[in-house]
Amino acid sequence: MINMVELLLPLFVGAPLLLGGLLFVVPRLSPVQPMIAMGSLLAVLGGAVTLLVLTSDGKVLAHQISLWPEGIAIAFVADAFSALILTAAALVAVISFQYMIVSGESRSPSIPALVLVLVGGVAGALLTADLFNLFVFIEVMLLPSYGLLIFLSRRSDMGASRLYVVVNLLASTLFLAGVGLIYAIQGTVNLAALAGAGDDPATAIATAVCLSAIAVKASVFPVHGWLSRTYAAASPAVAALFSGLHTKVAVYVIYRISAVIFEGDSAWMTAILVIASLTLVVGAFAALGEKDMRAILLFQMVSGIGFILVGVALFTPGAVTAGIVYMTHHMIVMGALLLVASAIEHTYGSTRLERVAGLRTREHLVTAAFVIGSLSLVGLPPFSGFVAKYALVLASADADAAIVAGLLIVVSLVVLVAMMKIWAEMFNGKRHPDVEVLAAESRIRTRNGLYDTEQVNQDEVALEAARAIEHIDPPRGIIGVEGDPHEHRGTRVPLPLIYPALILGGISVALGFGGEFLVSLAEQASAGLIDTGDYVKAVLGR
Amino acid sequence: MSLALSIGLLAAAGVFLVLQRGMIRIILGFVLLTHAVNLLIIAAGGIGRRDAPFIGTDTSMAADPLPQAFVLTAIVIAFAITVVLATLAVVGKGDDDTEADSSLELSDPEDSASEKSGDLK
Amino acid sequence: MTLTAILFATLALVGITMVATRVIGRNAGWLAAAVLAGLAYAVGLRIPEILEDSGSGSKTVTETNPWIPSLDISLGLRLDGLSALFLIIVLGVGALVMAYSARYMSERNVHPHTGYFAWMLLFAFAMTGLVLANDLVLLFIFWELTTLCSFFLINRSGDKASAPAVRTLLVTGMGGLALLFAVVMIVVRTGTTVVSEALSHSVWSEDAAFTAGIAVLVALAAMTKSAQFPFHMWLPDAMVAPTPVSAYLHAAAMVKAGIYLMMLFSPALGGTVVWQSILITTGLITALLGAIFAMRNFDLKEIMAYSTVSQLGLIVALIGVGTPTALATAALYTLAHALFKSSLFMVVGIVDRQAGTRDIRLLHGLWRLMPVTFVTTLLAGLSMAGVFPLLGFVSKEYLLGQMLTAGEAAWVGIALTAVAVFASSTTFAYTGRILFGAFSSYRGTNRDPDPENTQRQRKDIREAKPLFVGSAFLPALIGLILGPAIAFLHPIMGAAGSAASGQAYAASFKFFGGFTIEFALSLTIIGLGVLAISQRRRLDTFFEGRILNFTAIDVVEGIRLGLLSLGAKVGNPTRTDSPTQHLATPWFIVGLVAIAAVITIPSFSTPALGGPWTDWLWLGLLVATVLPAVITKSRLVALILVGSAGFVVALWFFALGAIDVGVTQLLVELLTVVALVLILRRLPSVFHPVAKNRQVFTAAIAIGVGVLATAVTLVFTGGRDISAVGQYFLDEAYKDTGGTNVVNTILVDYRALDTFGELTVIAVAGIVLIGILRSRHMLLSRGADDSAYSNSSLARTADNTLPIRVIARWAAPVIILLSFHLFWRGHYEAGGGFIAALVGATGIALAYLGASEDRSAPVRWPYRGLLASGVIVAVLSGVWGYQVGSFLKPVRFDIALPWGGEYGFTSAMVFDLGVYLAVLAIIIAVINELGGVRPSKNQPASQAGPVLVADRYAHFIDKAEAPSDIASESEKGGSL
Amino acid sequence: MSSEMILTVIGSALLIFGAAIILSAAIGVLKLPDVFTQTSAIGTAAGLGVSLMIVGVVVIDFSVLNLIKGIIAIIAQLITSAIGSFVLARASYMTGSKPVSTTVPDELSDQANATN
Amino acid sequence: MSQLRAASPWSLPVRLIGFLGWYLWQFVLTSLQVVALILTPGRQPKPGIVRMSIDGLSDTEVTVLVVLITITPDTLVIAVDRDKDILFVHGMFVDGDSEGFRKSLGQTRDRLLFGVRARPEAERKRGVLA
Amino acid sequence: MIPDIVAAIVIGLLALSVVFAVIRIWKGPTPGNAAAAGDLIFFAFIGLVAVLGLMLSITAVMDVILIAALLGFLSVLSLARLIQGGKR
Ligand code: NA
Ligand code: NA
Repeated sequence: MINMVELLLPLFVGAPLLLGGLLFVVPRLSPVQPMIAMGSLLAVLGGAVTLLVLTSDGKVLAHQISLWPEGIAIAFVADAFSALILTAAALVAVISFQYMIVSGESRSPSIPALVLVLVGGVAGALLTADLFNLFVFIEVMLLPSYGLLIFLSRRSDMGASRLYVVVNLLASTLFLAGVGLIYAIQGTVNLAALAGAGDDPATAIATAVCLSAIAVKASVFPVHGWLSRTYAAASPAVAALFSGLHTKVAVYVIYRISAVIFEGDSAWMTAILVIASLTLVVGAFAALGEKDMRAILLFQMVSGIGFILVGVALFTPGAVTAGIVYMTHHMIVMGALLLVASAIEHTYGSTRLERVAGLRTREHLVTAAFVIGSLSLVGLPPFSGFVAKYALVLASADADAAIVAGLLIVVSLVVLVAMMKIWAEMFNGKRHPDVEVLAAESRIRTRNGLYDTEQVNQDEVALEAARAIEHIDPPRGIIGVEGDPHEHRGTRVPLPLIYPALILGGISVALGFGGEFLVSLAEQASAGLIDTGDYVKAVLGR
Repeated sequence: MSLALSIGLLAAAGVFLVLQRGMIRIILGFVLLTHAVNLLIIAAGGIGRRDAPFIGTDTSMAADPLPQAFVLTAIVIAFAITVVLATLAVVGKGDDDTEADSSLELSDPEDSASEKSGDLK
Repeated sequence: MTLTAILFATLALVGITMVATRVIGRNAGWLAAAVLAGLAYAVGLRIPEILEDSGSGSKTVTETNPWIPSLDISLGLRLDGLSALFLIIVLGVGALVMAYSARYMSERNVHPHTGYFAWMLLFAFAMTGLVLANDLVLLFIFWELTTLCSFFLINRSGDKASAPAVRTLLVTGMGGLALLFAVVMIVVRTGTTVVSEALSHSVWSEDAAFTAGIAVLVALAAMTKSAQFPFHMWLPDAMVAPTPVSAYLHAAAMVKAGIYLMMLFSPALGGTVVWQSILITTGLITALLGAIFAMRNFDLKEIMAYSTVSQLGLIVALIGVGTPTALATAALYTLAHALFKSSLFMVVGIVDRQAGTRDIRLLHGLWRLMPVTFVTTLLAGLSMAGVFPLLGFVSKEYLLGQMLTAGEAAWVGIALTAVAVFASSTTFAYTGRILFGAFSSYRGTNRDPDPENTQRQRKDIREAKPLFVGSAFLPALIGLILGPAIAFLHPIMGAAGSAASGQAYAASFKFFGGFTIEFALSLTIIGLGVLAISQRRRLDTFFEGRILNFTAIDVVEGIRLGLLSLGAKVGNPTRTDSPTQHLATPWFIVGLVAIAAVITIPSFSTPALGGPWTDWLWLGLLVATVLPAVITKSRLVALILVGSAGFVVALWFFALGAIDVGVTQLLVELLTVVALVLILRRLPSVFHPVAKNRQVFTAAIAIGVGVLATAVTLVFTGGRDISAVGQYFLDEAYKDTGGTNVVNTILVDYRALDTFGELTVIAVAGIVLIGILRSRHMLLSRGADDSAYSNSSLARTADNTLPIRVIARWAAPVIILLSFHLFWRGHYEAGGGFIAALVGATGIALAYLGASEDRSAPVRWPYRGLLASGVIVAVLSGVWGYQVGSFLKPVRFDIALPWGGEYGFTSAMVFDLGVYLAVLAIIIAVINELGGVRPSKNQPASQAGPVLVADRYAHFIDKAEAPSDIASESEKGGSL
Repeated sequence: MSSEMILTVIGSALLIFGAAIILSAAIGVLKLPDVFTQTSAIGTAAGLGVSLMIVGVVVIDFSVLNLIKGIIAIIAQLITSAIGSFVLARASYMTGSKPVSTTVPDELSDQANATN
Repeated sequence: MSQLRAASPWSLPVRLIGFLGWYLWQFVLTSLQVVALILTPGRQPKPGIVRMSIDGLSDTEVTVLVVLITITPDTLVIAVDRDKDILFVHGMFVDGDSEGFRKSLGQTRDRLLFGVRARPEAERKRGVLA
Repeated sequence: MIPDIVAAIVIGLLALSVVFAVIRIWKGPTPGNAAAAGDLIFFAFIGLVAVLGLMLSITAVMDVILIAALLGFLSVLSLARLIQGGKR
């Protein structure tokens, strides 16, 4: 069984890519397309869960691709860490794609195929034990991302799209240079063969170049600024997808490289700690200044990266465990929140704070999903965020970094303020009188694929809005909110659009109550990072 | 030494162009920067051995083939991305200028600074 | 009932009541009240278990259920005197409020959608959990749950509740995080999460600094919750919530959570200077402030709110005093307050409902119309004012006594007592304001001139129904009974005092302690109070808008807005889509790494400076091409020079023995130039200007990077012999693969996965390119001015492209043959799928450039399908590898050739075919798409259906170039 | 002198001669007044210069395969460079790169003037 | 266009080789002329642009002619007009003598046609490669 | 394979050619001048490949030259189109 699974590891890349390619053979508007894509994503998820089960006892699965000798071949490795992150990534991909099916985004040309290639690239990046191969798979992830970002963006201005490509290109180039330097010194780019090589100062510097490059991709302070600019231009569902995949793969790489090459060398880890702390502070504060729900969430993403990195920077078993728990939690919760934003934007045409109001009394499921996501993000019980944050704060304090622990807590309050800003302006308050007009315009734009700067025929909008108001939604209760003539009429977020976010929210709740499940998995993952012996043995056979 | 200087020159020129205005300069900058990195990778294999790595000839002075394989892959990937960048340079509202006013600033500083307490009401 | 059962019963009650509401509407409140009362009774039944037989001290009942053992978090519960007392308050007052709600709330306001009962009962659950928790983390969890419940209870009360709710959450949330920090530090230091173990740990006495730190944190947490100065503002702010919510929050739940926390931690923190000084100081300041604010207000509910602030201040000060008696008194005071304040709040609600207003300037003469309500108010009010013989009297007596004896120095006790007396007098006075304001004919000053804005007509005001007013009357009545029957409370108060003080203590409150100093002070208080009431008109005028004329709301709001604008400032530096800044910052990190290198690398190896003289030539050529390329303002010049630099780099590769790399570099450079030329014609001929100082700045960064790159190359490369891996390939490649071109064997055999990724990148880049151009408006070609020659022979496009077409026709077979040749032998000599495809693609480029017009130019191949098929073929060849054991492992066999002999076939060639297809396809895509021409497939537009990214821009694209392409543009492309 | 040496000497001479012609073309590019005369100068490099160097390589590194490749390469070089020159010259003329004033006659200009 | 001399198809290889030899000589000669022009200090070309007839040439022949004229460094085709059946050719050494230059171009054309046509004297149809 | 002095002379001549061509590219004045000079650089590049191949005994030198000779004009053709603003 184990051998069989090891042998099939490359198919985590191969299968999505093959099916992604085959999607070009299927007519685009055929319902088979999303079914194939969803099927493959579920298969990846199933495979990832299988890996998780097999590795949850600390076993490391490895396969020398094409059976070349150890150290010569590119090896694919699955340990508890990669399996856990792969599972979470696949989960976010499945849910985000489900949203895209419902919202109709999956019907745009090439989108299902690009999602599959993206997931294939993610799997490759998570499984490979070869630094150059990692570079290649990061590119395999990025190229479809460019497509997903641009195709589904409703911005006519290309600035953000250009920025996204350019920043990633710079980071990739720098990463490649770092890989070259490592090869220059060590004569290998096999990660396992590099275990402990960080003792050599030159190798450490070369590795630091790689990490600097990855830091850009992870949107770590001070190279965090691109993320909120570029993801804001993406369709919100794409932003949700990216948030679970891109920055998290980068963080995964930072964890892996720090653990294997540096083996937690204190000087370098201190540097990471400083950067992580700055990231979590700057991200949280910058979110306060934004006036758009998505922008606020995107800076929360940045802040979250800081939280995650604190785990590896402290490099105690508890801290690494906590970091991994936080990472998993963050993937799920950011996905949930961004999908909430997606549903709102899809329905009401905007996530700008001043343009949407009164969701609380009208959109109960949206409110529930947002509340769960927000509270989890802030780190309040009984959600996954609490388990994650508590573990992280505890580990920080335990690692004699009480200042960091305090910082984590203070920043949580800042995060709370930011989420309350969204709450107060979008969920509380009275609906705007012209909400139906805005929503109608949004629907027309979506239907016709219009860009933001394009005008919409106002007569058409008025007609659409009138239709929405006349469509009487039978009251589900007897409660009404004072002075809202349209309480039970007009636009509402369609239920299928909010279910994906609710599912992720539900998982956050489950991981809050069932925290032991996630924590024990993360402990196993952490053990594999703290002591890389098994990893090295699996890859190099010695 | 001259290889190192070449790498330095290409890197400097690349970085300079990347930091200027307009997509074309950025693209050309990345082209140069990629050259620098590719030469660096070749250099990483050691530049003392310069025979082409073909079996059948004497390989005692053959260059390390692995960096060459890396660079081949990297060149092609860079080309693919250059194509995408080139495309991005000619779509959109203006030309390839990267510093045109974005009409959709998510949050403008003046706005935020003058935020009044009324916004909670 | 086990503690766990009690806890989960309160949780279950949430669901049960939700369901019941659907059936019986607001009457579900009765059900909830009954259950809560029953649970309170069940708790009461277990009280004997916690009482020491001796009558002093307290035993603890514990229960433990595992939860997250990895983090040492358990569902540990405990019941001791303190928690039992609070639990009964929580459940008992909860029952009263639920019963009250069944009449106070309208049907529509308790509908399940509003979440009223759900949040109220969840609140009860949270408080139950909080007082039962024997696990520090669990304690924190329930603590935060109370915060959340209060937030949602306030927030659900309409639009005006939003800001207060948010402020409440921020203030109490901050306290919660302080508690979290405290919990974490305690867990780290004591190594346990069990409350009882942690609080009895020796660290408290051994590490004074630690204890002081925790004292600050816990005090902070408790003060925010219990609305202590300077965190008191949220409580009056939260008055927007419905009255039952206020009643519960003030009497039993939210604010009592803070009191409970302080008492819980007293065994560990009590007696320390920090703890005492914080609690006593803030407690008394709060008591004073609250009392004064209560004097200033005219809204009954707000008076009640400030009253709570004030009363809690006194309790906090008592806890600060910290003697067993003081703690027991605090417990007694808490009970008394719960009774009278719940009663008073409910009365306010009744008055509001029956008379139509809560403003004492509008209310008048209700005592006749609503006698029962008046009596209830009188009983509860006098208890609050500390008047004999009510329970409030006893607690006030003991409070004064404890204040008198507090502190080492006598003046401390006197000072504290003075403050307490003043606060109590004021309490007496505002009790008078309530009673006289609402029930007598007194109407206060500064009335609303609007005659419409007043209480209802006297004929419309009637006494509330018994079931309604009964809920309010009951606690007032209990306050009356428990005063004389104080001895009944001794066991539980003793147990509470023991638990809170950590030492055995037997309570012995006297109903009347004789003519002591305390009694004298009580008389003083009453005297002052009566005086104040008699001067109420003057006092009203005096307080109105003069004393402490600030609202703390502004402070919180100010802090919140300050944070928001700070946030804007933090975000501003990166708030731009311009890449320059985002691309400059990474180099500073690289610079830091370089500095680290200088520091950490002990000695740098001597750089290898050698190399043939020709190396210097390549450098010279690079300088000659690159420098002008950087400086020029012309796009075309820059492109040509960068292309030339690319050729020099190819020479470098040749010189370094990288033949395939050099060839690839050459071809890629050519194609890059072709691709960029296709876009340059849509752009201005010169670059956008850049400010001088920015040029200098970016040049400095660039030079820095250049120096670093040079240094890094010198220091890091050339320090070792050929790598083991590299040597392996040289030694084994032929044996392993049969190939002689080692680089190519790496690409298609050893590291085929890299190549696989590379071809995927190519294919997706093609898809992305096509997708962008199909969905976006491409800039128009600028077109050169050639109007002067419109009738000249020069303008005869078809004629002038004739030679290219003829050449292309001749060259095509040569190019195809060369392409196949390079493909076929790539495994052995220079070549391979990539180079072969590039050569093949030039044929296509030739066909494009030679076409007489754009419409006839395109190579009508389905390049999207070709791109995809490249990937498909590569994966399939990879899967084929499983036949011989692994993904991408080449399968080899000999094919007998018809003319004899055998051809050694390897599936690596199939893989290479995938590369070939993808590369060929992307070049066709580049030429066709960027060249502004597309293959036309007359697919009816109606098949396309609704799409997000429509090809609606077709008619904008290249009007000048392809006027007749409109029809073809509407095809949605995509499928093979 | 061995035949190999003789071939090397001949080949070397060809290489140097070819390179010299390319340099002469480069000088011409600097010296000549307009794009048409410059293109003509480059024609010497593209034709004679490169061809001589290719022949030089074939002579020094002789094999039948190299000879065939060399011939194909020269033919390809001549044809493609000629096509390139022609296309470039036409494009330049059309977009206002006037030939130098000493260009007498300029019948293209006459034609354009006549028809407009 | 002047009528070409008649020749037997069987003599084609001889004629072709003869033409190639002549052309190679012209190619080297004009190359050296241009080099000499460049390398003589102070000397400047005396260029000119003239039209020449390509009446009666097939598309392939036109292409070959364009390529051959352009390969010799002193001459350069700038425009092709199949309507009027003319080429515009730039010459480095026209020196104001447009008729002389046109004549030499005509010679090249005729030599080419004589070298490649099976029956040089026969009229040829226009090509179809438009 | 060839004497160093020969290689030095050839490379020197070709390198100087590149420098002159760059000067012309820089000076223009028209895009056509720059494109033509760019073409010359490519021919010098072919020459450099040839001599480098002989110096380093690169077996595949003729292949490189062949590919370069066959494909090099693509850039000029497209530059010509650029000069015409994309027209044919
Ligand atoms: Na050529
Ligand atoms: Na010529």
